[in-house]
Amino acid sequence: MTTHYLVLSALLFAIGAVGVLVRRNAIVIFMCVELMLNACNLAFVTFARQHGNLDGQLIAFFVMVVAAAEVVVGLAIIVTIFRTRRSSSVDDANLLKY
Amino acid sequence: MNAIRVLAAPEPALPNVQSFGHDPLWITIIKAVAIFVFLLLSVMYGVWMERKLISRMQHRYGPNRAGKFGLLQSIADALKMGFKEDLYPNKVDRFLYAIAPVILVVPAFMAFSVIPFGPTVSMFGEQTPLQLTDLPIAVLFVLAMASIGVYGIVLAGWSSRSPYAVLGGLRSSAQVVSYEIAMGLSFVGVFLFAGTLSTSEIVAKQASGGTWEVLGLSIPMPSWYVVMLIPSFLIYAITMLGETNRVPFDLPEGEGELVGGYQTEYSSSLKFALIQMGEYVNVFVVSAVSITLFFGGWRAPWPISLWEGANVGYWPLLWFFIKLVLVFGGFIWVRASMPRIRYDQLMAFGWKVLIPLNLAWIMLVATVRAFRIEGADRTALFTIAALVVVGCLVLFFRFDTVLQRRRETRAEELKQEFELLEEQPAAGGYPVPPLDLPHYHGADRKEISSGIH
Amino acid sequence: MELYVPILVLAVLAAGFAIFSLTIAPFTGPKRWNRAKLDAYECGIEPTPQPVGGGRFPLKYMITAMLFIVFDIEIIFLYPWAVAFDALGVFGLIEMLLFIVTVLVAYAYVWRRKGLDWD
Amino acid sequence: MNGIQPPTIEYGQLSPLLLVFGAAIIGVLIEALAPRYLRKSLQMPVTLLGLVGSFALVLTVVMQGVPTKAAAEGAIAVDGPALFIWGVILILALISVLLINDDNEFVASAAAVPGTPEEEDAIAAGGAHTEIYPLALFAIGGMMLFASANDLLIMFVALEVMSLPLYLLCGLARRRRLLSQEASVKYFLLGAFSSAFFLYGMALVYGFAGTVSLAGINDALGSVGGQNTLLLIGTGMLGVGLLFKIGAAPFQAWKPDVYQGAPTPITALMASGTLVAAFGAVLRVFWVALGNLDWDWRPVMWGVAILTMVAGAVLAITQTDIKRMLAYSSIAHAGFLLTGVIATGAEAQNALSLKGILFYLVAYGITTVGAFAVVTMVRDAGGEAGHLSRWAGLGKRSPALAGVFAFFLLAFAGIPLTSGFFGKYAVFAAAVAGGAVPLVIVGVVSSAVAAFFYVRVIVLMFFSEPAPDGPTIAVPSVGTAGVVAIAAAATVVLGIYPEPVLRLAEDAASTLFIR
Amino acid sequence: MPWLPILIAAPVLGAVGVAALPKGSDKAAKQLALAVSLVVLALTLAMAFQFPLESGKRFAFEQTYSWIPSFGVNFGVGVDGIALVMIALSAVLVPIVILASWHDADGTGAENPPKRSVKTYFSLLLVLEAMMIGVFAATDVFLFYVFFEAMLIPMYFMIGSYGGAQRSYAAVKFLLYSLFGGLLMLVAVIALYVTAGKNTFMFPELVGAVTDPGVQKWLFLGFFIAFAIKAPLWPFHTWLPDAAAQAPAGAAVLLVGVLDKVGTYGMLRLCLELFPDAAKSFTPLVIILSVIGIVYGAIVAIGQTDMKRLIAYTSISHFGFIAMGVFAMTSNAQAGATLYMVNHGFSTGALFLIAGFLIYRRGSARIDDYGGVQKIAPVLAGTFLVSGLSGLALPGLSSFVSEFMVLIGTYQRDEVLFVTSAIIGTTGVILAAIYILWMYKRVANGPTAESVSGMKDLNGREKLVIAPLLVLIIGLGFYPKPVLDVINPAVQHTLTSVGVKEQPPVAGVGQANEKGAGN
Repeated sequence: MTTHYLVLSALLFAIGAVGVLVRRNAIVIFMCVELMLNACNLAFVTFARQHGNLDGQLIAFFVMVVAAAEVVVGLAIIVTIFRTRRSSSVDDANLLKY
Repeated sequence: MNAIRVLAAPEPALPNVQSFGHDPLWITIIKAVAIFVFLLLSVMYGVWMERKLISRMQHRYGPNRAGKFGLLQSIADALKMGFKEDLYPNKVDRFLYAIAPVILVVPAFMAFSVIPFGPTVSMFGEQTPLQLTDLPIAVLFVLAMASIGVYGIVLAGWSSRSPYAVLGGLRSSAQVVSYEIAMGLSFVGVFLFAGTLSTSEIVAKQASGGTWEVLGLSIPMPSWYVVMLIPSFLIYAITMLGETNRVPFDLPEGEGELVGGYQTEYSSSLKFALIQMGEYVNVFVVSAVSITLFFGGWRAPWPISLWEGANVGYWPLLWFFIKLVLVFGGFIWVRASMPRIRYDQLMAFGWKVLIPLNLAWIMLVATVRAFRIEGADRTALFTIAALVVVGCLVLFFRFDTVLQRRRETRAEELKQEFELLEEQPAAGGYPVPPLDLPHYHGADRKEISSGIH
Repeated sequence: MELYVPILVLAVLAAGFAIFSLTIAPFTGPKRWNRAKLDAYECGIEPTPQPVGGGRFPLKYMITAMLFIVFDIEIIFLYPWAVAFDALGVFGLIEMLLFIVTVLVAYAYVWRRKGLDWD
Repeated sequence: MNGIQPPTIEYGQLSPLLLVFGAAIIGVLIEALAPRYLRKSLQMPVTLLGLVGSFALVLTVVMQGVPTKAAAEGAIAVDGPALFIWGVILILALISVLLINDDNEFVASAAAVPGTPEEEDAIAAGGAHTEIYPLALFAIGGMMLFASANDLLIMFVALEVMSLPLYLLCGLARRRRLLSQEASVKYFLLGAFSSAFFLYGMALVYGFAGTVSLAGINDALGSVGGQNTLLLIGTGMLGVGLLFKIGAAPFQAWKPDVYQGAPTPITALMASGTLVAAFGAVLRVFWVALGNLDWDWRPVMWGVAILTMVAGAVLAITQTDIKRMLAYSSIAHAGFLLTGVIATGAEAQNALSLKGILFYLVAYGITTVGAFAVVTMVRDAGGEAGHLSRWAGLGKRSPALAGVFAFFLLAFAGIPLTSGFFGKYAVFAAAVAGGAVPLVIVGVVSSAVAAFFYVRVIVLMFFSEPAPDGPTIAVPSVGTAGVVAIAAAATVVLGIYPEPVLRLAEDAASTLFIR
Repeated sequence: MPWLPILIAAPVLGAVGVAALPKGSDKAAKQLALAVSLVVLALTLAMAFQFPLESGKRFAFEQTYSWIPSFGVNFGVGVDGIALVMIALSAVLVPIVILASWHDADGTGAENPPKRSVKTYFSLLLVLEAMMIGVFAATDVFLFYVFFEAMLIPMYFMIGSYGGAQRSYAAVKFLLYSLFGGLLMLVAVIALYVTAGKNTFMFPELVGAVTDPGVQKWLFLGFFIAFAIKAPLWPFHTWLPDAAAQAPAGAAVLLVGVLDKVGTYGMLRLCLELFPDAAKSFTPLVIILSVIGIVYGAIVAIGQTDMKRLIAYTSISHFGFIAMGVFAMTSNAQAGATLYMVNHGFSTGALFLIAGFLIYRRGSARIDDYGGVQKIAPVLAGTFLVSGLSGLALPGLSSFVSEFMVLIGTYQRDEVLFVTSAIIGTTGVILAAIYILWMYKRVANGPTAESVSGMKDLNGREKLVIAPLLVLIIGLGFYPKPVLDVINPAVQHTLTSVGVKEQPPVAGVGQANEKGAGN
C-alpha cells in the first residue's frame, strides 16, 4: 500500500528536480524546490505509517516550517533581484561566470 | 485530571470519530445528497431571506413578485442566469476562467461534510450519526477547504486579464488569508477546552459544562464555549465576515474602487451563479462552524435542553437549522447596519488588532486552564499569567505611544515644511513661481499650437 | 481512509453540479457576437493591455503572502499543542509561550518596518 | 497524568547555543524597537556580548567535564568535538563580526533599486542595515547547532537556520549590487535545491531505519535486513546535501559566485564558519550514523575528495578575481579535509583523523578570515578592487599589508612555519595512517598546483610594478585592523608552536562523537 | 653550550633586528647584517674547534627539545662531520655574500635596477642563513622537512624581488619545483612516521625502522625526488639555470652553493641511511642519472651565452659528480662527494660573485658583450681565472681532490656500471676545461670590447670578498686533510648504516688515497 505513496513522492521529487534543472525562471525554480520539499513530506508521512511511529509526521511539521521560512527568504531575495533587473529569469543573471 | 474528565465526559452514544466510516455506501450517498440539496436550497432561500430582511430593515418590500412573498425569486434568477449568454471575454485564459468558479464552489460544499447536524439516529434501519463524516482533524479540514477556495478567487481574477479583476482577486485573497489567520487562532481556545479537532467530539464536549467546586458549592458551568471563550467568539465572528467577503469587509465588490472585484468579468450566466453560490455556501460554512464550535452544535439551547428528548433523534436538525438561520440573520443585520471599511483599515485591523489580541487571549486561556492541571507549579503559572498580561499591556502602550509620537512628529514636520515652503518656495529644490505672482491669463496672446495634437 | 470516502462523494456531487452548469451554459444561452462586450471591462475607458502571463503583482501582496505563511505555520503548531494541552501541562505552556514570544518578536519587527501598513 | 512526559533538556550544556539565539532575538527586538540612530550602537555590543558570553559558556561546559550523553533527549550531542567546533565557530564568528562592523561593505537599503534616488537617499542617510547583526547571529547559532546535531531532523533544521540568513546576507553588498543580488539568488536556489536532496535522503534513511537519530540509524544498520537500496540512495542524497555545504566537487559551483558576490565580511564568515560547521555535520553523519557503512560510501568519497582537490586547484588557476580565487582555494581545502573524513578505521585512527580535521579547521578558518579582511582593505573607486590585476605592485605601495596577505597565502599553500602546514600535515598524516596514501599523493600534487596560484598573487603583489591608478589601501577601522592582526598572529603561532591547540584538538577528539 | 640552537637563533634575531631598523637606515642595515653573519661565523668556528673527532658518537652537540609532542616532533639538532662542514660552508659564505651584495639592492648597478628595500634583502639573507644552518643541523626528520621547505620562501623573495628581468618567472619556477618535490617528500615523511611506528621523527630512531623493501622503495622515491629536484639532478634541473641566472649574484651563490647541497646532503643522510635496501636497488638508476647530468650539464654549458646560466649548468654537471659519489657507496666516493659539496660551494660561489662583479660593471650577463677584460681589469680577470680553474678541477685547487676521490671511489666498486660511469664521468672533466676556458677566453682575452673599456678593477670591498674564497680554494686544494678528518668518521657511520662492506682498494689508487683521505 505504502509503495504507491513512495512512488508518488519519488515522482514528485523527480519532477521538482528536473524542473529546477530545466526551468529558467527563478520563481518557477523556487516552486520546484518547494515541490521537492513536499515530496519529502509525503515520503516522511508514508514511512511513518509504515514504521508505525510518529517521527515521520513530526518531521513533516518541521519541514513545513522550514519550507515556509525558505519561501519567505526566497521570495524576498527573488523580489529584490526582480526589482533590480526587471526579470526573474536566471539566464539574465549572468554576471557571475566561471 | 479529574476535573478534565468531568468536563469532558461525553454522554454515552454520542458520536465521536470512531463512529464514522462504518456507513454503507448508500447511506453515505443519501447523506451527501441531503447535504447537497440542503445547501442548494439554503443558498436559494438564503438569498431570498437576505434580500427580504435587508429590505425590511431599509423600509422596502424586497422581492415580492415571483411566488408568494417572492419565494420563487431565486429560482427565477437562477433560470434567468442559465439562459443568458455564456461569455468568454477576448483575452481571458479560457480554461482557468472556466474552472475558477468550480474551484471556488466545490471546496465550500466539501467543508460541510464535517459539520455535525445531529446525534446518532436510525436511518432506514442503520444506526448512523447525522453527519456526513468526521475526521480527527475536521476543523483543520474546514480551514483547508477555505484556503483552497482562495485559489478560486485568485484564478478567477488572474485569468480574467483585466486590471480590476486582477487587483480584486489579489485583494480578496489577501484579505481572506489575513483573516484566516485570525480565524484559525480563534479556534485554539476551543481546542484547549475540547482537546480535539473532531467536530462531533467538540459538540459532545459542549453537552455539559461540568461543575466547578467552589466553597463546597457545585456551580454548573455553562456548556457552550461561546460563554467561556467570548473573546474568541467575537474575533471569530469578525473573521467570519472578513473570510467570506461580506459587509463590512466586502472590499472586492467595492464598486467605487474595483467594480466587481475578481468577478468583474463574470458578468452573468451560470459561472457567475456558481461564484455567488460559492460565496453563500461559504457563509453557511462559517456559520455552521461557529455553531459547532461555539454554540453547542446541534444541541438544544438551555430551556429546551431540559426536555429529555431534545437531543435525540432528528430533533437536533431543527435546533441546528434555527441556529443557522439566526447566525445568518446576524450576517444580514450587519450588512444592513455597517458601512464598508477602507482596505488599509481592513488589513490593519486584521493584522494589528485581531492577531495580537488573539495570541494574548490564547495564552491567557492556556494559563488559566493550566491551573486545573494537578501538580502544576502555581508560581510559574502566576508568573506566566502576569507576564502575558503585562506583556500585552506594555506592547500596547509602547506601540500606542510610539505611534502617537510619530504621528505628532510627522505632523510637526509637515507643518514646518509648509511654513518653509511658504517662506521660500524654491526650498524644495524645484523652481517654483512665487505664489503671489500675478496670474497671467494670456487673453491677449495667440495660442500657438504645440504640434502635438 | 473510510472517513474520507463521504467527503469524496460530496465533492463529486458538487463538482458534478458545477461542471454540469458550466457545460450546459453555452447551450442554454444565446450567442450574439459583440466586440465591445468581449473586451475587458474598465468603466468605459479603453482596456489597458494586459501582458501575457498576467503581468506583475504589486509587491505588497507578496509580503502579505509571506506573513500569512509564517503565521499559518504558527497555527499549525498551536493546534496540536492545544489538543494535547492537558497532557503537556505547564511544560507545554512554557514552550508555547516561548514560541509565541519568538514569533511576536518577528511580528513586532515587521510591524515597525511598516510591513503591515497599506498605502 | 496521561502520557506525555516533558522532555529533559540540559540547559546547562545547551547554554552556548541558547545564548547565541537569544542574542539574535534581542537583536531583532532592537531592530523593532530602537530608533535608527541607536541601533548600531546597541547591536554591536549585543552581538559581541552574545558571542563572547557563549564562548565563556562553552568553556564552562568544558570545565564541568565533557558530557558523555547526548543532550535534549538525544537530539543534540554536546561532546568533545562539538564543544571544540563551537569554540572555533565562536572565535571565527567573533573576528568576522569585527569585519561586519564595517558599514561601508553593506547596503544602506536592500529594498532600494540600485541607481535610484531611493538608494542615493539611503546612502546619504548613512549607515547600513543593522539587521546584519541578528542575521549573522542566527547563522552562527545555526552553524553551532549544525555541528552538534545528533539527529538528522535537528541537522536539517540547523542547516536551514544557518543557510537562510546567509542567503540574505549575501545580497547585501553595498557596491556591485547586481552581482551581490545574483550571488544571493544563486546561493539560495542551489542551497534550497541541495537541502531538498538532504531532506529526501533523510526521508529514505528514515524509511530504512525507522528513526532519524544518528545512533538509531547506526543500530539499524546492524539489525535491519533488506531495503538496502533505500539506505544507499538515502545516504547518497544526504551526502549531496552535506557536500554541497562544504563545497565539494561536483557541488562546488556556487562557491566562487557566492564568495565573489557576497559582501566580503560575510564571505569571511561563510568561508570559515560554514565550512567548520559543515564538516562537523559531515563527520557526524558519516561516522556516527553511517560508520558501519563505510565500505559503501568510502569509494564514492574517495572520488569526491579527489575531484574536489583537483577541481579546486586547477580551476583556481584561471581566476582573475581575488575572491573567486579564494573560493576555489576553499574548495581545494575542503578536498584536503575530506581526505581526513575518509581515513576512518579503528577508534584510535578515528581520533587521529578527527584531531587532524579539527586542527585544520582552526588553522584554515582563522587564516581565511584574515585573508578576506585584507581583501576588504584594498579598494578603488568602485569599492573593493577584486580584479587580480589591480593588486599588482601592492607590495611596493603597502608592504606591510601585502606582506601579511602573502603570509596568509603561504599558509594556504601549506608552507612550513605557517598554521596551514601543520593543518595539512595533521590531516595527511591521519589519511596516510588510515591507508589513503594515493589520496594524499593527489592531495600533495594538487597542493603544489594550488601553490601556483597563491604564488602568482604574491608575484603580482611584490614583483610587478604598481599601476599608476592602482587601488588605495583603506585606512582600516580598528575592527578590521584587529582582525588582520589576530589572524596573522594566530597563523604564526599555530605555525610555530601548534602544540596547545593540537592538544586541545586531541582531547576533543579522544572522546570521539557520542552516539 | 647549545651551539646549534644559538646558531639558528642568532641570524633570525639578526634578521628581525635588521627589519626593525627605522626607514632609511640602509647602511646600518648592511652593517648590522654583516656583523651578525660574522658573529655566526665566529660561533661556527668556535663550535667546529670543539668538534670531537674521535668520539664514536653519531652526532655531536646534540640538543633535543620537545616541540610538538602530539605529532612526535622534536626540535632535535646535532651535527656529525658532514653536517658540520656544510654548516661551516654556509657560515663562511653568508658574510662573503653580504659583503658582495653590498649594493645589490641599492639600485646603483650598471643596469640601474630600481632601488628596492635594502633592509628586506639583508634580513631575508639572514633568515636564509638560519634556515640553512637549521636544515643541516636537524636530527629530526620533521624538523629537517620544515627547514627544507621554509628555506624556499626567503630565497623566493630574493630572486623574485631583487633578481633580473625574468625574475618573477624564475622565482615562481623555482618555488613550484621545490614545493612540488617538498610535498612529495612530505608524503614520504608522513608515511615514514606511520610505517616506522616509533612515534618519533628523531633520525637515529628511524634508522633501520622501515624494513619492508616495498615500502622502503616508495619512501625512498618520495625523498629522492625531492632531493633530486633540489640538487638538481638531471632531469629535474630545469629550474636551476633560470633561478641562478635571474637571482642577484649573492643569492645565486647561496642558491647553488648551499641550498642545492641540501639535496645531495639529504640523499646522503636520509635516503641512504633510512632506506639502505631501496638505495641499493636504485643505485644504478641514480648513477645513470648522475652520469647523464655530468655530461649533459657540461655540454649544455658550452653552448650558453649567458655567464650565470653557464655557471648554473656547470653546477648541474658537478652535482652529477656529487650524486654519483654519494651513491657509489664507498668511503672514498662519499667522502669525496661531501668534500665536493664544500669545494663546489667555494668555487662556484667565487665564479658567481665574479660574474656578478662583471655584470654589475657592464650591465649585461651576455658573454659576447665582453672581451679583453684582462687588460682593463687584471685582478678581476685573474680571480676569474683561478675560480674557473677550480671549477674545472685543476690539480692543486680544491675541486680536484674531491672530483678525483669521487671518480676513484666509484671506480673502486669494480662493477661494469660503476667503472663505465667513472670513465664517462671523467669526460666531464675534459668538457669542463672547454667551457671554462672558452668562457674565460671570450671574456678576458682577445681585443678589448668597446663596452668594457671603462671597466674598473676590483675595489677593496670586492677584493675582500674574493680573497677568502681564493684562499680556501687553494688551501683546501693542497691540504684537505682537516676537512676530510672531520668528514670521514661520519661517512663511515653512513656506510655502516647502509651496510656496505668496503671493498679492498684497487691497486694503484693508494697514492691518491693517501693524498686525499689519509686513512
